[in-house]
Amino acid sequence: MTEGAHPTHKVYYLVFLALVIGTVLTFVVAKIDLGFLNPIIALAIACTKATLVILFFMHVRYSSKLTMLTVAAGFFWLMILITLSLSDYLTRGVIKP
Amino acid sequence: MSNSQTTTTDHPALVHQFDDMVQQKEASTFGMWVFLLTEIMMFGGLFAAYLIYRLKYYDAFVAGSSSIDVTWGFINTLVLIGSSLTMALAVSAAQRGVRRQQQVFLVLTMVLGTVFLGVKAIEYKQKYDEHHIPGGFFQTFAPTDIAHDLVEKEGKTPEAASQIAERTQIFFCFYFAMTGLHALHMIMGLVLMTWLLVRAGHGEFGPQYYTPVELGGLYWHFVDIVWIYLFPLLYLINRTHGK
Amino acid sequence: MSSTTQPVTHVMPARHYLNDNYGIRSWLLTKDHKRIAILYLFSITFFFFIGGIFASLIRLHLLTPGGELFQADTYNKLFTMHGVNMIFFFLIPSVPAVLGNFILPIMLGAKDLAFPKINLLSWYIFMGGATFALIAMVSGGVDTGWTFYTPLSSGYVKTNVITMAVGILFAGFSSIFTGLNFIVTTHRMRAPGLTWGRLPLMVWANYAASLIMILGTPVLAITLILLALERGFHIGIFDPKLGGDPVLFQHMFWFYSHPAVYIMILPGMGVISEIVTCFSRKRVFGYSFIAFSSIAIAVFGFVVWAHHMFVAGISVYSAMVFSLLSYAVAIPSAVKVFNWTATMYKGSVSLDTPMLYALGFIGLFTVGGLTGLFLAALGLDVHIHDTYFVIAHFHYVMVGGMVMAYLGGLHFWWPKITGKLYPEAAAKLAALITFIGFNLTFFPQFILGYMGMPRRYATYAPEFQVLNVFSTAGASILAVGFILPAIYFVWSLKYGEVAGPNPWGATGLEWQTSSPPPTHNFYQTPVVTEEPYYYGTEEEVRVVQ
Amino acid sequence: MAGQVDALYLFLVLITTFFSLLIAILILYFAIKYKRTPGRPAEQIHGSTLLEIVWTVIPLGISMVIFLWGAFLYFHMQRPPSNALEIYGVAKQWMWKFEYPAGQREINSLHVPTGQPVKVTLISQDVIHSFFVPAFRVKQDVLPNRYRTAWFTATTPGTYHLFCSQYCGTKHSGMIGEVVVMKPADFAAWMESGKAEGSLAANGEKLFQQFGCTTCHRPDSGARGPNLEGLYGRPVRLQDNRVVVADDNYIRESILDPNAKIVNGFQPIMPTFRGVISEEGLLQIIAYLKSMSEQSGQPLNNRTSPTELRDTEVPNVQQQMQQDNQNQKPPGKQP
Repeated sequence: MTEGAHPTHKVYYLVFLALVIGTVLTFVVAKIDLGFLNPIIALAIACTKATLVILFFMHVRYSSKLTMLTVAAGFFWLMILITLSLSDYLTRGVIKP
Repeated sequence: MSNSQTTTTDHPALVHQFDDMVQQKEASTFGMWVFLLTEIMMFGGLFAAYLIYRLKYYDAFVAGSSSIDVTWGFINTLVLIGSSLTMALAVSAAQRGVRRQQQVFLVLTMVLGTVFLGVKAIEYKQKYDEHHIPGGFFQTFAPTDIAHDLVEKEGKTPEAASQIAERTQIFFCFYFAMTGLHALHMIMGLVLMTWLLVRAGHGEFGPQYYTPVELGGLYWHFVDIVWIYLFPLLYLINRTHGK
Repeated sequence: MSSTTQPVTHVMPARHYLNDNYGIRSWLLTKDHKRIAILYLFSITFFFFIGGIFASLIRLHLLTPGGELFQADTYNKLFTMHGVNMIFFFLIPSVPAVLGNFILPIMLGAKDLAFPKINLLSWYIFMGGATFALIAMVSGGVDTGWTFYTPLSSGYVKTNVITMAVGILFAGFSSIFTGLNFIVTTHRMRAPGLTWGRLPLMVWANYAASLIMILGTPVLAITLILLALERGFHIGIFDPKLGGDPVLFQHMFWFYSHPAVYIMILPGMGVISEIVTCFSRKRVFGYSFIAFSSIAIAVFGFVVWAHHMFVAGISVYSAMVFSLLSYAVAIPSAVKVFNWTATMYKGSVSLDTPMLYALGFIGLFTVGGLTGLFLAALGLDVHIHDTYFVIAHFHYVMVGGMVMAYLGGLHFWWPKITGKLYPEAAAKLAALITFIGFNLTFFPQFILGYMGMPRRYATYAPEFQVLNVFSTAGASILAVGFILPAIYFVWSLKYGEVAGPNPWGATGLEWQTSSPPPTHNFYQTPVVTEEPYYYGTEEEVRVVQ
Repeated sequence: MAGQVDALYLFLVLITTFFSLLIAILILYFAIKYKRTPGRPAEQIHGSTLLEIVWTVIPLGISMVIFLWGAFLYFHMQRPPSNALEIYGVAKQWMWKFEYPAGQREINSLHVPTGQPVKVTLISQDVIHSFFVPAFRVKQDVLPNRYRTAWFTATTPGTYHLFCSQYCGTKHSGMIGEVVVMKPADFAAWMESGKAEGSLAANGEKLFQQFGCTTCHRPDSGARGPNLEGLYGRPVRLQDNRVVVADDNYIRESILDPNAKIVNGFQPIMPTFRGVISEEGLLQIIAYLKSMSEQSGQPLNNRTSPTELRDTEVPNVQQQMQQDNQNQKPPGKQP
């Protein structure tokens, strides 16, 4: 299939608005002490923003499965790198030598 | 699809190895995505290392992060989001073949990108003045102000403050490595934009052929996404107290 | 050779990619994947022999326990440069950038790779990296070991680590671009009728290797950049004195460098699949299992890296996870070996030179792969880690496996690349010499390793000498085996018999075009209607008579 | 240990031999049996799912056996027995220094008795090294920022190789030494003859005084730092309610990076001693803290032999306790 379909300008402006709101929200939430939730919320907002950009600005919403697979592969491999590295760091010293 | 109304085998931009414009566009777009995949992994290596040290030296990361002026980062985030919007509109204009709009939106994107880099330069200058550049090459890393703030504003003991401040060196390593690599991508993006602007001026892009603008857009949005993550990771680790 | 016994005299085609135009510009500015492959061939052959000279000097030095030939630091530079040379400038580009570059678009029925300019650019980037590496080598060398472990590399040695790191960084980007090109070409430029299930296994293998190139290499790039920053500016990221963790470097380094061994071996496996089917005159046994095992190796290859770090101070749990996952990558390799063997069953086997290399590959790769199980077994790895056992293991996989496959592939496609046949008797002799020399060189090293001889030792305990002498003797035989092909390949360019389009009677699109192929590979786009390796009845009539 | 590792090795050698020969023989057999002959075409076979399953499952089964076996050994190797004789090793470019609790020091040689587990606690002063004694099948990378331990039990008297197996720079191949294994009686005699000017703990105590540690780390209730008596090897509750065990690495970190783990109920007021105390000094202080734990009736180390070790330690510890008492001063300002 062709990766030609693009969203309308209205969608672009809406996405832009959502991104601005997300940025402000991140900023505001960071000032409120929510304990361990702070970084989680910040990252959740960042992920949402990134998803919006990927889906609409980068047209993945209108693209082939192959493109979606490529994007998914990127995040999958990133997770491999992070989780398996952390599997060492987080379990160090758990078994006492 | 929009570009299948006319025959696509005799367009001047068709290169020999492809059968038609559709195949050419699909291959180029997919190629760009594969390239962005490598970019994810390149930044990913930094993100993984960042995460490991952040868990290890959380206090220092908070202190280092809090010493950065968040206003600049906030402004820059908005600037970059704005540039993403203008880029998306430029792609749309190219797709419709409206030359004037292409040029306007590309120039707007470049202006916003330059503003971003300008703000970045101001921030780097601040870091230089504050002796927050890690390593001993430009100047000696001396986070005395961070230690001072920790004592004054956070009520830390002088000993704890100096030890935390000393460790902010690792945080600033990541600050400069990540924002530096990102800024490098921005500069490459601006070069790309200039090239697109010239070609747009020649009226090369239209409904049947706008792949370069589309690819430039993909690249630019990717750089934007990296910043969307960098902003909370570097500027907002824990802002619940302090300045 | 069955086909050459036929009373058919071939003539070279009037126009092909080699005589399409002449002059240095037509080569240095070419966008033809075949010519770029030739450029790569010259470059990596140069590096292979440079690396080979280093290897010979290493073996000569180790003839005596006292190591009288070189000073310790010279020896350290030799093994470092041997490693860097062979891995980054020979093994990684070998099959993909030379054979893959040449044959992959033709196998797909495409006129060229998807991005010919990027293909050419990748060669220039490679040469840029090679220049940096050569500068580092001639201006004093590098003595960190090819693994560049911190903090030794970042703060202690006084050699040109940064220059070498930049060289490797460049070589890395060159392989990223090659991988990108292969992936896009495979997805988007297949000939009509060439479905995924009809792709030659060489394509599958190169596709899998390309996945690793694009996903792993960027992490190496960022690691080397951080290493260079650490060394240049002392930023503290890997420096324990400033709170950094030197083991993190190992994690990041092996995240690429372990999958990188699959970049090296997977394309070789693809070559073997082509050769074994062709010289058995048989469709491959278990096509989909071989194809998917390539992808499985590429994916699992990414989750096993810390098996290089079992004694490096990683956590016990993490070591167990990585050990378990390491076995996951062993299974697809085993599946491949069994399938190749089964392919020969009830075949019509002809032991031409490429087949000799392929059989050598299967045998040596089996030994190399199985000894990998030793190293993945936690308790055992503690003893043999960083000993000559490791050296023997990876040379069995890399030289016994990959170099054999590369040479096999080079012999197999030499008629296609040049249009000429090499002298069969000399080639068989070279294959035999290589096999014998290889085993004599590296088998003793397994024993040395278990006896406890550590790697990277300029001098060693006297009781290790006998086996080292064997190894050095073997190396001299091996050198002959590698020099011979260089001689008769050059000879064949002028005096070799004209090969004709399909000297082996093989299937596959590359054998349907002339040898050498025309610049755009095919005069008309081929249409594929059969599964790969269709050595069916008509074929037998035509070839076997 | 060596025997168990060898058993796994042998098992793997058998597996390797079996499969290598299987493949080699099949290849040769097929090459000869199905040699290309005119008139006999190849028989086209697609494959066999059953066979594929067989040669996936069998290697998987075998490799799981190897994994479990290897993991079992590794787990065992990572846990030194509690009655081990403790020796400290400092690696640097390009030599090994070993120190015994009683104060004996050696360079590039390590004397150990037969029949008793020996635990070597290792640290590097510069780059990563690796402690490798092939005869005992033991290897451990020596890191510059964390203690790592290796342990083994020697059985036969003799002299064995000690290698550095992690490439560490120019004279890597010169960073070798010997492990001298002696009968327990000979070892005891050797220990007696090689006694240095003071035990590790005694030297550690001197440092403890010299750096003024006693100013804060005192047993009385008003102390600004946690009482270190009986601390070693015990769980410690931290400010954030985590509980960690006060082992070698904890103590090392608390000296070099005191702010990293604050003990519950105390203020982070300790300055860092990074770059002030040498690696050997740190080991001595750790030995001193350990001796205080043993003294205070919480033996973590049920050491049985050789008894000489205890004899040399006990007077020092008593002496140090007396000094401790003398040094009692009014508590400092409470933060």
